[in-house]
Amino acid sequence: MKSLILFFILLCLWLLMSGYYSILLISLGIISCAFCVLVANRGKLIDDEGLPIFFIPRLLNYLIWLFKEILKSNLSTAKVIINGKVEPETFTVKASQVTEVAKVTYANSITLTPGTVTTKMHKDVFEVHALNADFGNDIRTNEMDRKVTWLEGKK
Amino acid sequence: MISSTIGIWNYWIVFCLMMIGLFLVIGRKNFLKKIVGLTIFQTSVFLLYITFGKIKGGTPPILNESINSIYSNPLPHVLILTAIVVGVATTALGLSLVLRINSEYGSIEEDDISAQDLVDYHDEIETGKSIDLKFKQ
Amino acid sequence: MISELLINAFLVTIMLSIAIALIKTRTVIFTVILTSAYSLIAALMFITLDAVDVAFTEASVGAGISTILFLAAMAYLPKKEEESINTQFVPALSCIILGGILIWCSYDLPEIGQLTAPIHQHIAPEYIKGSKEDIGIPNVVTSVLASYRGYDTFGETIVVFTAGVAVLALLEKKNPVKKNRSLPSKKLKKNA
Amino acid sequence: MFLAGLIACAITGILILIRIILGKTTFDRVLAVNSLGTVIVIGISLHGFYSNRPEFLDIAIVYALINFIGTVAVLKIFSTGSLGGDN
Amino acid sequence: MVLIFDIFTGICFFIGSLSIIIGACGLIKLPDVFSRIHAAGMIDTGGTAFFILGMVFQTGWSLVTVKLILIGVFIFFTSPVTSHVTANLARQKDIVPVGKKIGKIL
Amino acid sequence: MHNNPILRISTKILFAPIILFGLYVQFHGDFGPGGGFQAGVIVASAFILYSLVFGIEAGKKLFPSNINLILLALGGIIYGGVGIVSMLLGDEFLAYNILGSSPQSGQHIGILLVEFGVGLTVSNVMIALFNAFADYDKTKEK
Repeated sequence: MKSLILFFILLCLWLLMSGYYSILLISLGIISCAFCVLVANRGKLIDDEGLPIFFIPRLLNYLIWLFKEILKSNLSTAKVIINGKVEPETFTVKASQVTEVAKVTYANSITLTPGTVTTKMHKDVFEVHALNADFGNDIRTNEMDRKVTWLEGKK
Repeated sequence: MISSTIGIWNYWIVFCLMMIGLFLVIGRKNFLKKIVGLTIFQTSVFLLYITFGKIKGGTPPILNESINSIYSNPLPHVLILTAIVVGVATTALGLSLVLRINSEYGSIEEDDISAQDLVDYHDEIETGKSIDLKFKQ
Repeated sequence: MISELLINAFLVTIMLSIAIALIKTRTVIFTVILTSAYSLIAALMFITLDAVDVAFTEASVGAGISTILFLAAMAYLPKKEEESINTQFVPALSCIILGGILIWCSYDLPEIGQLTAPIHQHIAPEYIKGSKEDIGIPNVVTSVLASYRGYDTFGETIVVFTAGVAVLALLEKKNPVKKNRSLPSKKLKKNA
Repeated sequence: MFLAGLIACAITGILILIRIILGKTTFDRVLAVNSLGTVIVIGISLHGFYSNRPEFLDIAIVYALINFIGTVAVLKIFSTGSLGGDN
Repeated sequence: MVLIFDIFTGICFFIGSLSIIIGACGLIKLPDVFSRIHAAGMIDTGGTAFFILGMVFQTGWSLVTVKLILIGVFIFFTSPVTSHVTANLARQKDIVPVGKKIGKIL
Repeated sequence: MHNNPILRISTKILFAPIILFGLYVQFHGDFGPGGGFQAGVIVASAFILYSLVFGIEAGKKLFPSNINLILLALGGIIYGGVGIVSMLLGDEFLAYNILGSSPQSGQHIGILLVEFGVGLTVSNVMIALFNAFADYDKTKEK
């Protein structure tokens, strides 16, 4: 079932990238996608971690929110760099997600917003390095944690 | 003056890169550095070839109906494309030779290795075994 | 069209600065990182010189696989380069003299990008025309590579194959030479 | 417009190069080379538009890919000492 | 219509250029590895996002756009991974970040 | 490094698209930049990434080295085989015109097959090189 979904995703990718729709190239594309699925299956890569489909229904909403956050933190990071007032701090936060993928998504979201970076992961405790107290407070309010848990949709 | 200087500036820098590569090969005693020097020398030769193929105001040699300008010369591209892949294969061969030398002599510095060989040689003279005999074994 | 040449001149100067840094350094890992950066900029340089296929190859082979192979070999080698005892004066002098001669000769080379240069007159126009009419594929480089110069590419493929087999043979576990060859130098060291 | 973007990329490239050559720890250098790769990806895309042939964006994708794999390889050397180890 | 798109592209390129240049300045100026990662993150997110947005305005809707979006997705996917792994290894090799520590640290 | 979840999950997600992209470059070498040499390296880099993250043993389980060695030779054989087939059909070595119904389609088929042979050889050589270098200390002990 998951292999079939991966196959269709890859086929869409091929058709979007290709731009030439002759019979030869489309059949080559189908063979290529089948080969990819075969190899991925052999390497045991097609599971909940390799193909997190349960994210898809709420993904767009989350991404828009994430982009807004990235924009805001880019602006404040630029201010910090220009002013030169750097007071880094290190602290730990607790993630409330169930699956590993959602935790990774949370950690990646923290890293993706400039000004905060996840330095260590140990089960559900993350060590975060922040450029300033403001960035640290943003993470410590747990808004992002709640958003990712909502994205996961398992609670 | 300035435009003519810029017209051959690439050649000058390419020759400088070439000489830096050559210097790393002949001046340094470390084998890994020698291979890095060889890589630099190779890349500078590639740059020289590709620079010859460029035409001012040309486009890459991939034909397109809607563009009617000059295409750059495709011949150097073909030569260099295969040369890059062969280059990495020879680099790998060199690296594997360096690994073997390291496991035989315990060092990859040229001075150490020639000193060990010298010790070897004198040892042979003392024990009376000729070099030819040893290679036959 | 002077901007094209200016971009080239700028990139090539950056490459020179990286190469000078390469001469200065003595640690192996920094050498490998600098070589990687050098290849990355060389690939960008190839794009500005209209050689997209070459840039593709350089980006994937030169910057990717080459770096990984250097790293893999580096793991078993000494991490620092020793300062050599001998003076490096003679090699440096000969390199400078040779470079000077080459730069002096470069005044005879045609300026970059001139349509009237001899290289553009001989066979390239026929290939560009023939690629469309005889072979019917738009990428001239591929058609020259696989069709017009098919023998050449066949040879190159065999060279890559041979190099791969040679590396596999060299790094194989058993080594008959080592068994026969008793290293007197090591014995000497042990005795001493 | 595209030329202005390219000039910005060039300035960024020089600044990052200074960091590569100055860099104290190796992690600084790895980070800087990674950033240099990102800037060059932007530069390749911009140059495609600048020379009116934007269909060659495949190279930029390859570039981003190789950049990622190279960084992972360098970091693996640091964590385990060899590329073959199983952590 | 073309003019409007050109203006949008110009604005995007301007913001993108500012963001990559400030990021590179930060890469030189900030005190230690962990702080520099934030500056590198600025180049990876702000810079690429705005430059790609600007180029999308120029192409309209075509196959080139798909590839541009693919580049963007790829960089957004791999940038946090490399940043995190770099920071993680720097911590493992006992490089202690500058600044204060709040609470218990792993 | 597979006990780092971020790296592991991103490798799992990226593995299939990288191979697909490599094959895309392989088969679109006629229309844009690309071809056998580049595609071989990209496909090999996907396997190298897998070996880096999950360890060399897992990489060898995914792609056994005896299959690797067979495919290594097969690429060259395909290239030479195209030449010999065109010879058997009554033309010169590596003259593709005879392979199809018209000269142009013959050239197209010939170039596709030849590029495939190149890609097969290059990708397998690169994987074999990586395995040989990464496995060096283990082979030395035996």
